[in-house]
Amino acid sequence: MDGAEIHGLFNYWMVIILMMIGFYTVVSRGNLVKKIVGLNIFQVSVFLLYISIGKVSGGTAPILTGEPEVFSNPLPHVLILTAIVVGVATTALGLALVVRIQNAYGTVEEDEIQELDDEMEFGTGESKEDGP
Amino acid sequence: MTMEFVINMSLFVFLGLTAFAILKLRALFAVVMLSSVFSLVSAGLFVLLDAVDVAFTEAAVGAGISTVLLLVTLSLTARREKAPHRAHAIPLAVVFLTGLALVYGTLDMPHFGDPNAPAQTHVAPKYINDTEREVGMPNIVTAVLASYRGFDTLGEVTVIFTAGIAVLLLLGASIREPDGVRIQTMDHHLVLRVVTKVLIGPILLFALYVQFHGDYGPGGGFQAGVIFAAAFIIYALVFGLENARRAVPGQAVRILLACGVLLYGGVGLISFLFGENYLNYSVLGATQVAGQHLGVLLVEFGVGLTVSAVMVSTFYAFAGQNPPISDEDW
Amino acid sequence: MTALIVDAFSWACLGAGSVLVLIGTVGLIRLPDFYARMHAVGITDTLGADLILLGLMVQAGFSLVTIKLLLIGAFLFFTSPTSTHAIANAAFTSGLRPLVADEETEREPAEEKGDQA
Amino acid sequence: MFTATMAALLVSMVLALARLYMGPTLYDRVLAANAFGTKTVLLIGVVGFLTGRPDFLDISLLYALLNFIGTIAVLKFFRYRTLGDRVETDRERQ
Repeated sequence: MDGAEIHGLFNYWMVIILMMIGFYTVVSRGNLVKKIVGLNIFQVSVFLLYISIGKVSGGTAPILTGEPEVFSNPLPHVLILTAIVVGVATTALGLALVVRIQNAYGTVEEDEIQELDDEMEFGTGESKEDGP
Repeated sequence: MTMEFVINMSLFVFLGLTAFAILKLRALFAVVMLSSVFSLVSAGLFVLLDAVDVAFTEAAVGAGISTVLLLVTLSLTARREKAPHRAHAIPLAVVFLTGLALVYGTLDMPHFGDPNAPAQTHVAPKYINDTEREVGMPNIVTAVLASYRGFDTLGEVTVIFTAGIAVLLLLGASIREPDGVRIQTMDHHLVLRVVTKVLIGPILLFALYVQFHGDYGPGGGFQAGVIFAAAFIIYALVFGLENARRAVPGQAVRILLACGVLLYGGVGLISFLFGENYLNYSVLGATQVAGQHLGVLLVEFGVGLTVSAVMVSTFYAFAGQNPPISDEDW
Repeated sequence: MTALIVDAFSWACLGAGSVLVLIGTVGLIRLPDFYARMHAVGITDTLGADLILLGLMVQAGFSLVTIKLLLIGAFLFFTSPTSTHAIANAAFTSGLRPLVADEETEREPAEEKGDQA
Repeated sequence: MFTATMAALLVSMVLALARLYMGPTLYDRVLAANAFGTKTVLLIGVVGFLTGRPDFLDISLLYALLNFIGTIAVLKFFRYRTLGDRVETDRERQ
């Protein structure tokens, strides 16, 4: 592995690190708000991957100046631009669900919600043993 | 090691540090602040990677809307995350293995900035070379967004529309009037009231500039919609939700929500009726370029309407919830 | 000759602005309590930012870029002190008190500020 | 010289990030986030000059305009515990 390789792949590796931090936040944390923030980190890492792929060295932003220049690839920009706004709309949807869960359960911790659910479905652990 | 690469590297390291801090901290308020910083840094990175339109969108979204939404949620739920009490080994192992597999995958990828990478050689040169002749606007991103890939964007706008409707369904579009007296909040914050009053005009003006200048520079309907919404949200924050609802009634916002998507679809339908493909704007004007210009303008306006209406009605729905009264001190 | 003077002026502005911004954030790390930190970063940042923008403006010459930089400077000039004020106000009304050396001198300024809030 | 300014900005961003992580009070975090925002406005401006296309200052302009929304939201959140209107019920007034 030489310098050029590290130089050329650095962005992708950082994207993967970010992606994994976001992923870990989602799977290991119980708080639903934190999970949504983790999901956002994951999402931004995907955005950065696309934009990094679209970059051409020596290129410039794809807005014509009238002079012949090297431009970076405009297609990832289009995809990600819309994805950001869609992302904030879906984040709002997720947060709305969190608010409804808070209203219904009184908590936003996953474990406690799970317990309450079990209780509702099977009754509590003791009462099940006491039952007929 | 050019200067650009050094900046690129430092910004990526910032992002990593911020993400790690978000993972570690349990005070959710700090998490919200860090996530706003995360968005700031990523916008800087987008500028550096030549994606000015993307940076613009990230700036518009990250500078206000997402922070405000997260804070509202915190005010309605808990402010501290409880300590996790489960095994960390399995998630850590899964994440580590996935990461390794992905890193292995990158080893075959074309290097960063390679002009001969497959991504750069297929459809991108067509967009770059033909936009001027076919669509006739300097900003290639806007041309691709609204014209070449207009169908795709219509789908995205529909997704945003649907998400907005879903939020309204979940949280209640019409807010129940709570029994009690509304207290005029922020009444004595004279400095804030004056500065906000001074700034709202420029913000709206800037949103209009972004909306209609999108053909020539970074900007367009998505960004402008978010900026418009930010102006109304800041008004609602400082002068009260009640007053904001009087200025822009929730009913009107919900009508605009649908109007934007309908305008977009309608423009497509008109070109359809002229005997062209759906969303081919060339028939709308005397020449192809004039038709494209008109079509892109109308479509971007529709996008702007829907996006701003979704953001404003989402904020209304969230802020209209009554927070549980707790004496919890922090 | 004129170009040299213009360049020198712009470099001086950029340099001074950078130094101010740095000093401000060093203060943000080093100073002992919240109000002192706010004092450091709130004041130097406004001047430092405007100096950097002035330096860029001189570099850009007279064009649309200059006008945009001017607008950025103007808006920062409004919003940055306002946010500092808002944070200070929020901190003070929620009961955070400045760290002071002497008990006697603490009372008066604290109460005076409380009346305004 | 742009390089030197850029370096100064990056260093101060690191310092602001450190304060944001350390706290200790919530207000320290808000202050640090705010300072970070100002640095980003400048950074995006300087990047434009460094890469030779300074016509993308709209992004900085947007941040300069909107960055204090977050601060206001935080202020309101702390004082009134809500971002909507505070409603005083009969029970509370007694």
